[in-house]
Amino acid sequence: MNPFVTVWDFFGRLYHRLASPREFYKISRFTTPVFGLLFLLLTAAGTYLGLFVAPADYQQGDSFRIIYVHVPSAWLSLFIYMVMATAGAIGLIWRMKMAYVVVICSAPIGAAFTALALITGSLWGAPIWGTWWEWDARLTSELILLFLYLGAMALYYAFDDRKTGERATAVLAVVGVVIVPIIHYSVEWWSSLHQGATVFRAGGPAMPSSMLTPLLLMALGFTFFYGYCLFLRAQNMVLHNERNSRWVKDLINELE
Amino acid sequence: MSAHEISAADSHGHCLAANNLACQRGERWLFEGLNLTVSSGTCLHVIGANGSGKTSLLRMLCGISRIDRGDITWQQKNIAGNDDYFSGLAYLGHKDGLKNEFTAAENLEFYQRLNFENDPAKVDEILAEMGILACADLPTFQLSFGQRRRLALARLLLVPRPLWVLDEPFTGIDQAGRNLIERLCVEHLAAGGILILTNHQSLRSGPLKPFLNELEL
Amino acid sequence: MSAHEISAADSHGHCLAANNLACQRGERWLFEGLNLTVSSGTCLHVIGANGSGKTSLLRMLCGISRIDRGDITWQQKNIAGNDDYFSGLAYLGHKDGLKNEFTAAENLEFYQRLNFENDPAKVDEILAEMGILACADLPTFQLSFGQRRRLALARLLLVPRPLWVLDEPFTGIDQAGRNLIERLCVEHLAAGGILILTNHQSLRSGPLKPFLNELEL
Amino acid sequence: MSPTQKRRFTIVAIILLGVGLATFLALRAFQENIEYFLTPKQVAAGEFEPGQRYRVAGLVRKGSVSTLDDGVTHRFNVTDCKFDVTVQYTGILPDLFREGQAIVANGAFSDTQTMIAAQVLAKHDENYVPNEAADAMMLAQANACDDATDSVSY
Amino acid sequence: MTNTFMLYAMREWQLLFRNSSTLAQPLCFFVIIALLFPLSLPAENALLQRIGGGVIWVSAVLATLLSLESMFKPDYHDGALEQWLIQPRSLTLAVVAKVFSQWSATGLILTLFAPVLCLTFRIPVEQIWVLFVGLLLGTPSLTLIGAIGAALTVTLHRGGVLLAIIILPLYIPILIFGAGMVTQSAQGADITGQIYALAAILTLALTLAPFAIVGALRATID
Amino acid sequence: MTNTFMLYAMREWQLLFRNSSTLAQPLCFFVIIALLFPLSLPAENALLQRIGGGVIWVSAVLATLLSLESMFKPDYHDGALEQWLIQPRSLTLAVVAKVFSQWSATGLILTLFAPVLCLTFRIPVEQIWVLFVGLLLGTPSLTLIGAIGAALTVTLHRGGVLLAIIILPLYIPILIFGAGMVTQSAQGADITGQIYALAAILTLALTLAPFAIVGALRATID
Ligand code: HEM
Ligand SMILES: Nc1ncnc2c1ncn2[C@@H]1O[C@H](COP(=O)(O)OP(=O)(O)OP(=O)(O)O)[C@@H](O)[C@H]1O
Ligand SMILES: Nc1ncnc2c1ncn2[C@@H]1O[C@H](COP(=O)(O)OP(=O)(O)OP(=O)(O)O)[C@@H](O)[C@H]1O
Ligand SMILES: [Mg+2]
Ligand SMILES: [Mg+2]
Repeated sequence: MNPFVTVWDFFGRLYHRLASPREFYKISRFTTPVFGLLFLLLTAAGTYLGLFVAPADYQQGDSFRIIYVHVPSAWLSLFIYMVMATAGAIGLIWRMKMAYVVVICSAPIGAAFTALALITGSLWGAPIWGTWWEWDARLTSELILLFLYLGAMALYYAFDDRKTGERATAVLAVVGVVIVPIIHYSVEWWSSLHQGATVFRAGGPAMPSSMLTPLLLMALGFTFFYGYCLFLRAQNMVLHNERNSRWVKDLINELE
Repeated sequence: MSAHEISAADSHGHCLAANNLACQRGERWLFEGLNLTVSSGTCLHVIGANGSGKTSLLRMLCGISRIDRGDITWQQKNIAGNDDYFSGLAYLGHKDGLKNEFTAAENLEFYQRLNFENDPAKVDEILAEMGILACADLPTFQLSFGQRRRLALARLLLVPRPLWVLDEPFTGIDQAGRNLIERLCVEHLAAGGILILTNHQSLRSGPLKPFLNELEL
Repeated sequence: MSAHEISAADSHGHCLAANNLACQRGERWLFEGLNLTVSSGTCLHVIGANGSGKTSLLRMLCGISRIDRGDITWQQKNIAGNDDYFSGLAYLGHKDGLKNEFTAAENLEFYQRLNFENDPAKVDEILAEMGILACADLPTFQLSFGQRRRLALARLLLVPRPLWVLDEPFTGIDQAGRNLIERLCVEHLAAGGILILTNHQSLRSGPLKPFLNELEL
Repeated sequence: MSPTQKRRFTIVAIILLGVGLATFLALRAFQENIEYFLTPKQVAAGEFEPGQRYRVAGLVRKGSVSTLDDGVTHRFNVTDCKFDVTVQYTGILPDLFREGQAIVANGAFSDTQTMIAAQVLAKHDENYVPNEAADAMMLAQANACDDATDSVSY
Repeated sequence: MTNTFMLYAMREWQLLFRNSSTLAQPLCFFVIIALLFPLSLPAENALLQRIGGGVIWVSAVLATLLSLESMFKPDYHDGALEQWLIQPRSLTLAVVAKVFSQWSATGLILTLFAPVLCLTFRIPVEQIWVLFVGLLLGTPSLTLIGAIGAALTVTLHRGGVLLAIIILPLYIPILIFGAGMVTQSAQGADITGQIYALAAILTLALTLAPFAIVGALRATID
Repeated sequence: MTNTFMLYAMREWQLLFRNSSTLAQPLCFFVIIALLFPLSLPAENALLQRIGGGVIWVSAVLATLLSLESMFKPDYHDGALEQWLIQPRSLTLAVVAKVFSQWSATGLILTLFAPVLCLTFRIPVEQIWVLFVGLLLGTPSLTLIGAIGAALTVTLHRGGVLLAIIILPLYIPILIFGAGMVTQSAQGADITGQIYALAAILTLALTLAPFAIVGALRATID
């Protein structure tokens, strides 16, 4: 059998399963605990390696260890927005209900990670740079991202009609995505106070693997945490949205 | 007057159909599984109590409201993004789409130009036919309620359109005006047009009777 | 319901009169030398084509519009600045005086408090009587056109007022609603109230017939 | 092409053209230095106005750091390896401040050469190095200007 | 196509001239800023001169933001917008025409009068040019981006604060480049970078915003 | 009597909270001024500090002026105002309540938040007090006087510019005393004179403006 067709077929079926709230709910019943578990394992390993095994930095000493929170949360703040924008576009183009759920449920998680990146960054900047805030390109654009997340949430809740709110929020998510490349490339485009890329740079990471491994573990762990929160919130939302449908009523009857 | 031209252009007839249509407002489903077909020369009178969803249905049929479930077709083609459909549609709702700042004539002229025409003489003719020529140069906010409604209805005469969707067209219109509009509707239908309207009084005793279909929501 | 109390308070009857009234809009005189007297238990139906000045007359009678010539009296006293008159008057025009931002109940509650009362239970009762209790907590802009008009009319039931001035009260109201309002009007008139209204259909065949006076503009 | 196809084609063409042009312009923009720093070279040439506020970026010149008698006022030279600017700053310096470190000083010029800084910020680069290799790195950093032949921008 | 654009643009202009409250706002801003700022600050030329550019940019952002509320709302409430939705004419072009007219009544007026204002602030001629070019490139982007927010909140009865929350973050880059340009040119620095940046934002906004606005309108109007 | 006042005032407040676009304006002003002014001026504390008072006063005038347009217009257009005219309740009290609520949503908010703003402008504490007292005395007069203009232009479809033209000249004295106070106190001069002047204007406005507003409404509504 043509492998391309098989893969295509697989994704096609996955798409259809995810597109249906009921199928999504079934899948997420399984994935949510798995994601939660993976999150716990990976972050535990990452924390241990990062705090106790990784060597101190030659300049910053132990205070560099805040990197293990700052960088994963900063990465996720960008990643989640990309997920939101993609889901928003899918929802608007293919009118897929679940895509909107992803948009709405991701926003507060993304906002939390953005806030975390800002806070840890400030805490880190105070001793290292000598200031906790500058109107520097990276910092300003990350702050704008936080406002965008908050704006998306506010917009959704402003509508009485859920479906209208979903679509409006999706439009905003798609429009706001221009900020992501700006944040990412800001350190190259401006002579920023914030450092350039350490990990994903031409010529390999500027960091020994003893420091890098915990960072990647933490990043992966945080990503699973996002997945965990997303599925949890999405489950709730699906149940709420579909509370008048047969399958949800059956589900409730089963519980009782 | 203008209605005659439709039949010349489309002797084969038109057909608007809705399949399994549903409308949700808040948590309530106003209607579900609604099927309807309206074809050339028929008038569909949507009947229902206040708040039963007549306006919502009409707005769905015009492609203004989101369709919660089901689909609507015009000549077997879905109406979403269907230019053919929208060039054949005229809609008048509770909101009249008139600008208070413009005079009556200016308002009509804008809609005329929107319809790819530019003929001030015809605008005056239409205003005269609707009995509001005297108000042509008054700013719209100075018109009486009925005059305003007449102005909104005057849009129907700008260019011939096979499908008229009218939400309570007789609101605020006096008896003479009502007769006039009924006559226009009859001409429109006789020429092969389609008319979908709501009205709180029965139309069975009026001139629209021969064309009438009723849909109770 | 509420109308009965009026007669108890004022068994001697009321009288609204206009002498030699004239109204000018732009350069045109809509009417001149108009005389009218309406007294307890009578309904004045103002008739006229669109733009003939019905609304203008009603607004003058309510003391909203400037009086160009002539004068209007209530119990032989001029209405200008006459608190006695204004505590007896309820007016509903084309503009409904409802705030989109408020819920239906809140809108009614405000007008209730304006009338020196504060009784949420009564508000619910009135909403139920008008058939819009289900919409009590919807923001007014979500109401259907007819529900909105019903809400505006609900104001009449808040406190008993001897004089009702209604400009096309049946606009957008379904048949059941119309029957209801006609019944309320009859009760109001039977209890000695005065009703001045406009409507484009004749009222001669309805329940208001026994009280009817017509004034053609 | 049908009218619908034609319209889609036009839209796609417009979007591609617009986004392309925007990218081009953006890249051009970032070739220019958007955030304005006064270079030590410009200071040496006297291209500034006394009283105006400027930002100067560069390395801390090896051996130029001194602390005045009050204990909190520091003087040091900021260099692009060729030209120097003297900076005077009263306050606590950031942890990373050391010889050869890239810094940004923010302030106005009192006389022709000395900047009275209101703020001194340290720039951390993208390198993370374990403590074991620290001495070599520090040495390399402190001597960053040793084999530079021309102005270096930071 | 040009026809559709011109048709809507002419209508908007006519409306603007009839309904001067929209037209009044930037003018108000200017009179107030030109008259009242010098009145209410310590009388000192150097001070006025230094803040002039920033003040004008902030007032441009304010004027744009406040004019957005009335961009689609009146047309939505009187039903004109739903008539546009069901025309066989391109809604995108209609929207572009609307944005263009809106800009011409806020951003353009601001830009054209800015030099006059600069005189009351005693800003030197070279910087007047910088400001002028900056505003000319920046204000259309402000209106374009703002219109997306206006379209998203058109059906909301409590849209005011929300509109500002959604839109302000997107305005910050424009303001930073625009106002930064004036400050830098006062310091004798090169400003081509900012001009390119503003131009890039403008081209991006011009190509993408109209589609976003139409999408937003279709998503929210019901 | 208090009842009538409270009734209308409560209604206005409820509306303001529902319809945040009115409430948003002063907030917008503040966010923009607090965030964007420092972003768009040369980054210098001394500069910000010197212009802070003037900026806040000008923004108070702007916020008041722009909020006037929506003071009576919505009530006029939906027919609420004509209902008020035919109530046996005092229209004067209704108007006073309206002005009061309007002020509380613009002038008062501005006054209360001004100290916060002063902090971002790094204005010293003594001057914050001066500014606060000045705004507290000045902003009610701004709204009272402005409401007369709003009532005169309520029926006009092109009222915007007219309103500004009518009202601005009357605002200038208030602004001169109010902003002058801040400048003078920064120089260490005495400011009791200005306080008396602002208080005199306020008492005059409080006693006469309500009647003027009612007269204007009765004269224009038809
Ligand atoms: C409030 C202050 C800060 C903010 C808002 C901030 C924001 C960010 C963001 C958004 C990223 C992700 C960039 C991307 O993936 O494209 C990032 C990455 C990073 N930040 Fe920060 N940051 C701050 C302070 C700091 C400080 C003080 C340091 C250390 C000196 C630091 C070190 C890093 C590192 C090492 C990375 C990873 C770079 C890479 O992608 O390899 N950040 N920061
Ligand atoms: N400012 C004005 N200038 C000139 N004409 C005006 C002005 N205001 C109103 N009119 C005209 O006054 C007339 C009376 O309007 P009015 O609203 O009283 O009529 P009506 O009898 O209530 O009509 P309808 O049945 O349509 O409600 C209308 O013809 C209107 O055009
Ligand atoms: N966002 C919303 N949330 C809840 N209910 C809503 C919403 N929008 C509209 N409705 C309700 O939907 C119903 C349908 O309104 P619609 O305007 O279609 O009625 P209608 O049949 O045209 O009535 P009318 O005869 O009064 O014009 C109304 O009961 C209204 O209250
Ligand atoms: Mg309806
Ligand atoms: Mg009338």
